Amino acid sequence: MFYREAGQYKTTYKADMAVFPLVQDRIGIIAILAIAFIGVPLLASEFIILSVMVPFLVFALAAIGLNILTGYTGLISLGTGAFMGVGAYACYKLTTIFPGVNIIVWIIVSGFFSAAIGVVFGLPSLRIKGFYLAVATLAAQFFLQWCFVRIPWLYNYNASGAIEVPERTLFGIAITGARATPEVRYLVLLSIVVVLAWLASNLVHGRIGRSWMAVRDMDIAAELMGIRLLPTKLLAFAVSSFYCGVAGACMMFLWYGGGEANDAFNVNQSFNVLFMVIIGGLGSLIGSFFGAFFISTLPTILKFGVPAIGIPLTGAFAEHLTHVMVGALIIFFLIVEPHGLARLWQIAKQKLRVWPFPY
Amino acid sequence: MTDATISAREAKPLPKWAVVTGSIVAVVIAIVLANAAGLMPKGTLLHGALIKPFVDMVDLPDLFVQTIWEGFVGGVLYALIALGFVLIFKASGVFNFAQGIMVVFAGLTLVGVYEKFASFGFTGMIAAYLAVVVALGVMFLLAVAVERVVLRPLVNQPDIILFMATFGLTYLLIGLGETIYGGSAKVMIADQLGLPKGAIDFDILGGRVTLQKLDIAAAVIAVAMIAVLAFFFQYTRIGRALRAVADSHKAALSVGISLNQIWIIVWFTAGIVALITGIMWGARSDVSFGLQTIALKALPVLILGGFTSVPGAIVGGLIIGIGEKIGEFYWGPLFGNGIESWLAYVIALAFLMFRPQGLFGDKIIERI
Amino acid sequence: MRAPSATDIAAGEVILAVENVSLGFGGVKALTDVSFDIRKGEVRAIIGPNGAGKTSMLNCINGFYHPTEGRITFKGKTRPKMRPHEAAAGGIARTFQNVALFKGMSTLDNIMAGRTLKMNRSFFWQILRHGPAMDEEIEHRKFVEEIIDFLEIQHIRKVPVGKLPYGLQKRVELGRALAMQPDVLLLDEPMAGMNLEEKEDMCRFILDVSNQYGTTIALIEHDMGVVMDLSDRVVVLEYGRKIADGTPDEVKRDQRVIDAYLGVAH
Amino acid sequence: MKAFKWTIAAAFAAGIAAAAPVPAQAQTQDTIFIPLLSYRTGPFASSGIPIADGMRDYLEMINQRDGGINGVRIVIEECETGYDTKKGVECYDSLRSRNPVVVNPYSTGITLQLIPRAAVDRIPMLSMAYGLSASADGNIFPWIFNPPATYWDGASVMVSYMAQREGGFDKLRGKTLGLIHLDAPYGKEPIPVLQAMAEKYGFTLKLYPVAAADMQNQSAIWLNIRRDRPDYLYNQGWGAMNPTAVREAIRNNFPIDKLVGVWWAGGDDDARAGGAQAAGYRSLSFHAAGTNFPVIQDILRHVADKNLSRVASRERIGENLYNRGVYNSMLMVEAIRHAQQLTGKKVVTGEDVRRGFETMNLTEARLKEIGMEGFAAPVRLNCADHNGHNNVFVARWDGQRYVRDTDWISPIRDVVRPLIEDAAKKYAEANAGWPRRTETCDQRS
Repeated sequence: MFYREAGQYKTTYKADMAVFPLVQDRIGIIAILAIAFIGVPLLASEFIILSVMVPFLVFALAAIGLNILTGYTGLISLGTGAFMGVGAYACYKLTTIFPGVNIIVWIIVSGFFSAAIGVVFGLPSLRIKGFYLAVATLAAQFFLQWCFVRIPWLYNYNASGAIEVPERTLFGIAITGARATPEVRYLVLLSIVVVLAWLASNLVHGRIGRSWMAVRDMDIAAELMGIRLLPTKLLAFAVSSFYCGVAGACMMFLWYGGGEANDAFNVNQSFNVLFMVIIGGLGSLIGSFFGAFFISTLPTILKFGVPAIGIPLTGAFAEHLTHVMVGALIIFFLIVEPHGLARLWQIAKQKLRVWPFPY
Repeated sequence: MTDATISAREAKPLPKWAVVTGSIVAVVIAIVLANAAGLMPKGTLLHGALIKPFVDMVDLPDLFVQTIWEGFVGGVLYALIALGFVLIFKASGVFNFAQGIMVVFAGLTLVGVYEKFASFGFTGMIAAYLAVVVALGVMFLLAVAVERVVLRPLVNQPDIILFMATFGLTYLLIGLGETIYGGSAKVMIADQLGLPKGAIDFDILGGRVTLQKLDIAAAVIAVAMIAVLAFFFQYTRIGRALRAVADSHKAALSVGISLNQIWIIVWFTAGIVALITGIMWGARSDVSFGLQTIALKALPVLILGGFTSVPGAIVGGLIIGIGEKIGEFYWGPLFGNGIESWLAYVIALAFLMFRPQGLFGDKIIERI
Repeated sequence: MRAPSATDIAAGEVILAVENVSLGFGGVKALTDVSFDIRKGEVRAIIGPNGAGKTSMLNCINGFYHPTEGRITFKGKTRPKMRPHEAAAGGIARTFQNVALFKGMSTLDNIMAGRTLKMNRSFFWQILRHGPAMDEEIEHRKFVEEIIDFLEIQHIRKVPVGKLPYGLQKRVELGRALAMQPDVLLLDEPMAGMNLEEKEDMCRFILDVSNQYGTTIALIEHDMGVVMDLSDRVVVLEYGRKIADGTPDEVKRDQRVIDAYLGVAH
Repeated sequence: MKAFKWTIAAAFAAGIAAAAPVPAQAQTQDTIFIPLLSYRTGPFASSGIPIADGMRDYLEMINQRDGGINGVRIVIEECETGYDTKKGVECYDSLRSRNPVVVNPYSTGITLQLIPRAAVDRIPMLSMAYGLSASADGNIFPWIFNPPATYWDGASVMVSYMAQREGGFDKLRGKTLGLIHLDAPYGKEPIPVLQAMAEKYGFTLKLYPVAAADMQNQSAIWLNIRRDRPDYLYNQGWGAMNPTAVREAIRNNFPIDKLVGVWWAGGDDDARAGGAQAAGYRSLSFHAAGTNFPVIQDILRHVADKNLSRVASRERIGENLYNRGVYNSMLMVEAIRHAQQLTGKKVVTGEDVRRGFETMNLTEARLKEIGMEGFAAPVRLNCADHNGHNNVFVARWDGQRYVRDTDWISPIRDVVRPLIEDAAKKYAEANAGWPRRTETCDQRS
């Protein structure tokens, strides 16, 4: 009834090419941004911000990165965790070597280091495809993780071997370190994610995005279309790793606040991000957000939310049950809609358009 | 065949193996010459990388033999896990992420059931083997459940979706396994199963080579298992059906093969393989949820051997097993040891650059 | 633009020349010593029974295969190891026997993908999707809309092509090739699997392309009626060898062609 | 299709409802909240379960036997971390608003994460003989306590023990000590101390790192050990790495009595995996195993008999790691008692407990009072020293249980303490803006 495109005529190609062509969609996105920027910091508890929203945003960013590679370009990677790690370590080195430069600059710049490493490990993708490529990227995962432990220069020769996040400020307000309040960290992270998501959306809707998808759908035809495979794939690796690297830096600096980084970026993280991308919807940016919510946030909500609404479930059994429920939900959603939560979202919107009539 | 299906992109003037062998020979000669010319004094990195390992192999032949043996045993066990992957991938196109947790689940079931028997005072070998039977039954039920609940509704979906579904299965099995058996590590009932203990020592080559009886048993059982499976899939009706399914689901369906039945059989076979893996690795350390990471080691074996090749899994397993042990033992010290975690992947990656479909994998045909 | 007449073509310049091309895969010879040329503006048909090497020929022309012997000269240049994307950059576009569309993308995006080579705004503008990048996008969108109008596929503009019926997919694929504004358009069985009505539409489009844009077309087709109606000249392959070359009428009368098609025992 | 939509809608609604803020429970007058971050799931559960049981049961026993600490009931709540840093930090954040008086992260990863936050949130953190060694420096880490010994103390004790076995430090020259360790920050912790001591006493140090992914696949590493034939092996391992190391030692004919684990490599399951041949395996420890102590008897009587314990079977009470959990809880309870004494309040806060830790003085007499005579050594902390660098002994696995094998061995303080202070200083420097200690120092009452 309210979600209709009727009467909204697009008179220019520019209007037709907008990412959100419908007025209702634009209102929706503005509302979501308003809630995210104003509502959440004002209303949500510190626990919700730190344990739900911040991880959600970090993983959403990583999932966008992997989605560019896997969803848009069709290259499966299991090195995401390590690429995130490269970002975290790069950011750590940069901010300790040049403490004067604002940390947000370094968080973004560290993405470029990750991108460079990503390109190197993306080179085999010209010859290797599918699951073979996925397993080949595991070489990157394990090798880089080994480097994180074995190259003490990366963690400044700390006795603990961990990344230690120093306090850094923006306009005099601490945004990293223990004294940075959850709200501030959240807002910084949210800004980064919104900007990067917007840029990613621009990329995938333009020529570059079409080249990626062309390579994904039919690489031979793409080549005959004048799309050069290796540069296109490597660009996807670079952009993807850039996003993952920034996500990794954000994870260490805005969420964890330091710690055993080599462990945080292990192979399970790689699998998790891949699963976020798949369950969220391959080749859908909004799906990356859904996937991050499902894989990263849902277990937290189940674990702390179920006891909070009065069901006395605690300790190990709750953890087991959470595992079973998440596992069952994954299978359930795949059966309901193998194309991911993003497709469900589309279907829901489609239904809403014709509501209250069935067709 | 129409002209459209002719596949290879272009003909090669010189066979690749000749180029590879030639360059290896050239490099070896260059190294030997350089060493003779005194270009690589002891203690330098080059000496450590290019000369010392080979000197060590010759100087301490017993350790070299021992290394190869350890690599062989490890390789056979990797091959066994890889076999579980290959069977499922061949028959249903599923890259089974859950194989690792199936190993843990099968092992825990075995020990858990035996402990239950023991609490009624029923112990010994009969109880142990009865527990094996029960564990097999559980794996069979699991296979049926997977087929009914996961595979059947997801038939004809892209590979990556099925892969994702096995991740859901992993979560489920972790939760289920910990609920039923608890999170504690359990000691594998190796004695009760009659697995041998102790070692056989050979004093040869100016040193001692120790072969653990357990390892020998593991190798024998794994080889027997592989032989039985190979026979089963080569010569029985079900085996033929499986190969037909592997070639084409549609074609197999059209000649009256029941996909559902085949899937149950391969998942059950993978369950058997998982149980044996669980027993063997469990006897080497213990049965705990940490064991699932072992399954990751089967992945380089898979890409080396090819996802669809049973011989590939075996040869790949041996190459990875022996390669990583030799690499770790002789070249590990250069890097401060502990390179095993990624060496297998790098070996596999190097092979892949020459054969993108793995050593024995089906040739990737680019059609247009 | 005026359609070039048959006499024009006979005298026209050669845009693409195939000289003594052979192609082998291991022991199998797909093409043996084939020579023919394509002249600017003509519709050139390549026909032959199944397995005659027609698609292999097209694959050689646009660089997907490299001939083991012989050479292909395009616009006066001979490149022995031309890559497909180089062929595309040189102005060769094609469609495929089994539709090779980008199935996950919409009709619009598929055809827009054909414009990739013509778009050259940098990564920087692309990521902002404003200013020059947007102008470029709009400019090419206009061009693509013309093709969409031309092919009468306005209604499926935003439908993912994987969901379209076969006939429409073939049309979209033609649109994608046209979007490249090629000098030479290779069509691999553009009418395979179509019903009569769809075939008639497709014939109309091919003729219009030839007439309106003056594009040179090389065409593989099994439907003899179509071939004879559309093409200016025909080359006939059998078992990887050329057995005839000439105008449709000449070819139709050639005894070897008749034998090949009727399967006379040798 | 409609049904699907509703399912989704319902799921989201449930999600949002569940995400509603956890209501901060009203702090009733007479309780103290002690959260236990434990891990009964995940790949390290086999070590985590006995520890969690021991920690819980001691606190439960205090509640049951004494009605709490000086009459103040302890509210115990476990939060499952799965030994996963992300989950652990989540636990901390969910519990923080409920005013816990002390936090046990029970994972070095989680500890490292929480160290900077302890001072800000004003919650003292007890990382008992794990975590960051440098946090033993109370001047820099006023809120972190890691008694009774650091990994660096442990490593120095290992060297002392080696000297004891060999008949003096001078006999160490020319000997080889191997360190088999988890290839992670935790495992690498002893390396600087061992290196310093190797130089000082003239023995050779060989490193054998085991990657986390290869914890149960150590045969290549053990080939190296066979080749190098170190005289002693020190095992800084965790989880499944330990039983595998014990088995591999047996398989490779390495003398099992020369394989010594750090205290975290002292689980009963770790040694049991090796069967009868594992008898003689050694592990450092700072408390006794077994049930032969009044405190454990009290737990059996007041907790196990009333079916309040979560242990899988009664026999597991008294296992080495179970008793470690008991010891851990005892430290917390004693710190709270000290805080009560110091402030005169019954219901103390985190800030009070921090002071309680700093004035902690567990004498032999006090240990006897709480039923721990012979169970553990006295612990004395002060404002500068948050660790105590207490004595440690070597326990031997006799095939059934761990028994004490040596006298208390004191860490080599003059090697360890400067390293600690140096590391602490570096930590503060690296973390620009690290708060200077403003907390006042209490005199021991």
